[in-house]
Amino acid sequence: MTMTPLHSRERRAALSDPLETYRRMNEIRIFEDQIAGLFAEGLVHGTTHTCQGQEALDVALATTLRVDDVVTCTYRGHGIALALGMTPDSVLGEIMGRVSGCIGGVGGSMHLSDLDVGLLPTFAIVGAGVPVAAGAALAFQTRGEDRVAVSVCGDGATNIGAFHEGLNLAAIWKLPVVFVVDNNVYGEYSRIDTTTPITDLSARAASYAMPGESVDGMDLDAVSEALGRHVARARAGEGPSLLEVRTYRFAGHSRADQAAYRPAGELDAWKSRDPLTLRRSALIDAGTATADQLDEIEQSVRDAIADVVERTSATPEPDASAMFRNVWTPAAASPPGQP
Amino acid sequence: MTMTPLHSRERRAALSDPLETYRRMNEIRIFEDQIAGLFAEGLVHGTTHTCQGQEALDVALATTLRVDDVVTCTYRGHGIALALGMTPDSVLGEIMGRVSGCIGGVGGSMHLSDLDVGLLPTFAIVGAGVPVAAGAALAFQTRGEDRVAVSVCGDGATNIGAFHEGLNLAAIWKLPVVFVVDNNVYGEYSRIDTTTPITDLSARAASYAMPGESVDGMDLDAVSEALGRHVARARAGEGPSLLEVRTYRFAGHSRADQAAYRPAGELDAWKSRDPLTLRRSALIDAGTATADQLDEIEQSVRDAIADVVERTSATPEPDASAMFRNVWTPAAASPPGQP
Amino acid sequence: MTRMRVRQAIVAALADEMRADETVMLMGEDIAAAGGPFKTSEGLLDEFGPLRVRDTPISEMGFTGAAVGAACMGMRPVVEIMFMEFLGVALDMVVTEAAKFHYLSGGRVSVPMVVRASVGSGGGFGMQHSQTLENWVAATPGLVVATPSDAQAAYGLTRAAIQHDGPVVMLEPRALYAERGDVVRGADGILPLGKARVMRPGSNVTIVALGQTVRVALAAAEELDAEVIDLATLYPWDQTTVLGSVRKTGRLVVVEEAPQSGGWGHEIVSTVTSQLFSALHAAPFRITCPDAPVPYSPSLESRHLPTTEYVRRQVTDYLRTGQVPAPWWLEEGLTA
Amino acid sequence: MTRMRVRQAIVAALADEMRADETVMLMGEDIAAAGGPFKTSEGLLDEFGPLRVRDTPISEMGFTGAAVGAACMGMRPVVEIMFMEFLGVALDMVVTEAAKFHYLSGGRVSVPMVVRASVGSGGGFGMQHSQTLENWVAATPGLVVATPSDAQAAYGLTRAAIQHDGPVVMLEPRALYAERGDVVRGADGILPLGKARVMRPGSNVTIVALGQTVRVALAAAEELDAEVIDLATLYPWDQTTVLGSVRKTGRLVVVEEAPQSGGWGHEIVSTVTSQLFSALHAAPFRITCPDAPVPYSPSLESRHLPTTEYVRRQVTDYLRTGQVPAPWWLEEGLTA
Ligand SMILES: Cc1ncc(C[n+]2csc(CCOP(=O)(O)OP(=O)(O)O)c2C)c(N)n1
Ligand SMILES: Cc1ncc(C[n+]2csc(CCOP(=O)(O)OP(=O)(O)O)c2C)c(N)n1
Ligand SMILES: [Mg+2]
Ligand SMILES: [Mg+2]
Repeated sequence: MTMTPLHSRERRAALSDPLETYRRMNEIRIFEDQIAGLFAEGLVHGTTHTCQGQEALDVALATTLRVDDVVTCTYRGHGIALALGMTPDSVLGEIMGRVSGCIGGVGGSMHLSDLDVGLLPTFAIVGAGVPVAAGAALAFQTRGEDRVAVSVCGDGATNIGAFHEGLNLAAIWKLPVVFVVDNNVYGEYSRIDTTTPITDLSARAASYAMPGESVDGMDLDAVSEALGRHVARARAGEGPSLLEVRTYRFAGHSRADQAAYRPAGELDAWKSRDPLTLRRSALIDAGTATADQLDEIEQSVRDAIADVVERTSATPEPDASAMFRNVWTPAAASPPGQP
Repeated sequence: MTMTPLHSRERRAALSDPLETYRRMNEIRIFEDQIAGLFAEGLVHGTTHTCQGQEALDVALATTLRVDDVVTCTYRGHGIALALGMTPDSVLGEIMGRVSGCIGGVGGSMHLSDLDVGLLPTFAIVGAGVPVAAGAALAFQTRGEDRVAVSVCGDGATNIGAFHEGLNLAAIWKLPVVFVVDNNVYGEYSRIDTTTPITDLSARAASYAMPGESVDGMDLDAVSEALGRHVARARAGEGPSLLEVRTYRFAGHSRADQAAYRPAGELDAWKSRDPLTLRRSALIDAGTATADQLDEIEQSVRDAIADVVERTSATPEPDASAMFRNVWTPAAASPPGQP
Repeated sequence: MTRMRVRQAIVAALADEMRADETVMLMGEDIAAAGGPFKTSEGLLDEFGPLRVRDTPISEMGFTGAAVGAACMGMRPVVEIMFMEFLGVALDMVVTEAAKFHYLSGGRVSVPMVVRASVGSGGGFGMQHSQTLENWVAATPGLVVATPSDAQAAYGLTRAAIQHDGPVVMLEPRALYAERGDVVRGADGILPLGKARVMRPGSNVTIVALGQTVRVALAAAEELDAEVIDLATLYPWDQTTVLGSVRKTGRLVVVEEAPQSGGWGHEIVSTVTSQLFSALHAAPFRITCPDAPVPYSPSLESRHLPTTEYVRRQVTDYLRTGQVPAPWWLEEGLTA
Repeated sequence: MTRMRVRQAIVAALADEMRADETVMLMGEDIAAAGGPFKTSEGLLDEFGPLRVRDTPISEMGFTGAAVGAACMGMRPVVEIMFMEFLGVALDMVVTEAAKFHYLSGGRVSVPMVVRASVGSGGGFGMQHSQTLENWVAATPGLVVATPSDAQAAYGLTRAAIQHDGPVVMLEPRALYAERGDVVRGADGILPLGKARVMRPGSNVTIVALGQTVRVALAAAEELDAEVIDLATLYPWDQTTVLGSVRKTGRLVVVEEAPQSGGWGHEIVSTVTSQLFSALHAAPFRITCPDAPVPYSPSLESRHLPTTEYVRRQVTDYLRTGQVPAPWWLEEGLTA
């Protein structure tokens, strides 16, 4: 069994090895399956949103971006967090509300972050990350840095005002930001075609005179290639662009959702293009790895995640003082008095 | 001197006579010039936004829509209010805060309305009228009525989220609403090209799979023709559309603005296509009226507006009880007590 | 009288109003085909059809605005804001448009719309999905704000809200949706807006609560001679009932799901003090959440909201000493 | 010490901070080329250039969100919301994002941004452009809310706000922009956030005011032995100073630009009562606006905000009778 490196930056750097990208995709999948199980069993309270089926985008972000670039994403962010480098311990710790969580357990599933690998706190409000990413890019541009910001939002988020305002602002200022729409076909329980009158979401780029492109989101190489071009463009000062990544949400929207509303056969059709399977075939076809090697990777990930679950379950929740930490109060203000 | 008919519906009906459309365009222009003067002299407090240069759209709305259709527009709404039929007395009364105002003087320049001629309270918040118009159309659709709603917003408003959300919602539900963008080239002191990365604002229709069209806003016939098509489409149940009407704001943004930021020559270039002049020529060319007749109309409007100003100046402000009228309070609630 | 969950009482109220008045319609994210994220509109699409029960895109500004427009044109739309926080992208439509339209149309336009929003902590939804945020809609002349505390109130206030000719915001404690209670349906079950409910008579102290804190207050009051009042409508709140009670008891405690700073209970304490100063036997005070975001970790989240144990202890101390007790975090030396 | 208008003091504060710290940048509608709709950024584009002084499209959600992102990445953005009401389309970014980021990043992310918004009545802008709306940003742990009442406060609080490591909302009374005052510039002119200002000592009654009502309270206090306190920072407000003063005077009046229902003054009255009950000689109370939107007509608008005459009468009655006087509208038999 391979030990998971301890630090997020090391875990990020490890992805330069193509086998590690396969390991990471499996790590996300297995992690998410485990999470779903823990919630289903009632071992974790609250809600969670898993991202099975969207692993290619998660890992492509990690391999394409520099570690000093910045990402805003959504509550469906475990995969991106793990891909960018956050350790399964810090992610699971947060999801389970333990002191080992990335913010000590006060946030939960929707609030992951690690500035060391460029992940801003994940956004629980649909669309909010879009202008915030533009703002990060604004900081880079104003200071003359060649860093890039990437906003990842869902298909459903393209209908909210913040999306529109964020893109327009970025376009006017030619900000170094790439707007990625992870089109996983659903927003909560609504199929995208019931809430959005166009099928090609990248077409909305035209409203802001920026390039728009849609790409197969199940194929890691395809996503990486397209994302790479858009990021390079942004880094070169050529302005923002919009990339629709076509994935599919294999699970329900959140904890309790069985996704009974899916048309018959839809899930199976998409599962036939499971990003992990496609990646596996590609690695074998290219002679990068043998089936046995990949099986072994999968097994080692499975074992490692089982360890993480065990370790985290044995980790305590924070004590009451954690509730009061990290609230800004001006120094001169009198201490909050009696009621 | 012709007397202005007393009721807004009669004033609306009068527009079936082409000469009355010319009279109305002049009425708006002269009214707005007077308003600008009253504010400049300090005779009216607060702020105001006049619409000289945009009269063709105002009157086209009135001649195209049925009186049971509905319009949402902006604080720059005096022209639309007068065109739709509101009397100069009720508009000026409101602007001057007098009891003769359409809502008795508690609203002011930004808050005109007359449900008899389909004008919902004009909107002081940029973009807010867009989803509200969609909602009016939603009521018509739900009840199976063949009425149409028209939202009129400015060029600058196309960058706010409410615009985007309103259009998307209307598209999804195929609502009987026409979204009109009065592109008068400026939003406050900002030229549209400094805030918006595209030049053809109707192109944004494509994001919502609805027809988009841009039309010369200085030519009453052109605006009427285009608007007529879009309204007919909506009325026939074929869904929403976006019409950009290209006008020019002859005055500054509001009371105090001298519009010094305009590029040299721009105003003159647009004034050479003054909608009133174009209309005048068209009527003479078509043999509908002689220059003398039109001069006489202009003079009679001038006299009438002078009378309105005199009358309104002699009209009292409301007394304190007006402040407390028309605030909803549930019947069962205890009367607001002591402080 | 039927036993039902709070969320079923809401469905029942919506259905009864929709049957009685065909201008009533519903809009919101996943409220139609899926019956609502919290199942508060289950079955309504089937009964009333897709014109009156509409799933919306994710665009709170858009559909809340559409509700304003539809209401102006004679409909009675009920919109669902899945979590109160989402009104942060659409507050304009409620406070600046809907609440003012009657006034700014000289009484010609009415906006009989209801905004239903789930609020509060207890579900492990984290700090951006667990606030009550009454303050966002406070200080808005023309806007009614109500909060049910049980199934009857959910039924009765929802119906009253729909019938009201102005805009109403219904803040629904998410943690109560699954709670069961007995519900009188029909006209007799309607609770007028602006009326508080005396949940338990008492003579020693008046405890004012709202929404989720009503059950906490009731449980805490068990061994005390406390009068527990469910405010039910927060704006405008029932001064007659509250002042009457405090006139009798001479003591006031507000139990509140809101931070110590900025919470609505200040208004109750302040109004009662200004009006009944000489009738008070002791300082009125508030039992609140601390000035910190709602934390996720279950053991912390459950302490954020005042617990029954804590309320009982605070009120007991207050009655015993006549003094305002310090909140638990100061006792434990914790501050932000 | 320089004599300048409030709006010039704001320009001076922005300029001094921008000179001292190159991460300070400005965004807003027409704040760059035009120098600001209220001339509160005049000349700054020329001095600091278009990268640091940016005109934005009309998209409050977009640019306030951009400020959050830029602040997370180490800038100190100051955004201008032309009228406070416009935050109704972007409140999410302030309350739900900016104010919580420090907490939800475990202290790793700071959001040192300032949201400046003009507020209040007096300009004839009508009911959708004349509110103060402090309640929108109240009850938000992690968010500081301050309001200047004169040129010195405008200078000093703006600088302190920019230097603060968390988000600050500055509510600037529009009616004061043209007022002149003496301003100490530089480090000595900075007013720490969270500190109230005793504007006038007195021993009979404590009058707490904020923003536009400070000058009203000062004028009204002229023939009274009243201590007038400018709260300056509303969240968190300076309990030490206010409690200290009431401990001395035994009486409290809050003069407030907010409706009777839902206004911030309830918090002052309530907190003082809970903590100083036995030190009070009379009921504390508030002098407020009525529960009605701000009307346009000049004669009405000027009565909506408490006038000097009215405040003087109310306080005088209070001191004479020891009773809370009724507000003018009840005296005149007017209610909503
Ligand atoms: C402003 C806002 N409205 C509604 C929600 C509730 N909500 C959470 S996730 C979600 C669906 C989002 O769909 P999409 O953007 O496609 O992202 P996905 O969940 O598929 O990743 C909704 C409506 C929210 N969090 N924020
Ligand atoms: C949400 C919001 N932001 C800003 C403003 C301030 N404002 C009033 S008019 C205006 C310019 C609008 O430009 P445009 O949409 O082109 O309309 P026009 O004034 O040219 O008719 C602005 C920014 C506002 N009223 N509402
Ligand atoms: Mg989706
Ligand atoms: Mg314009």
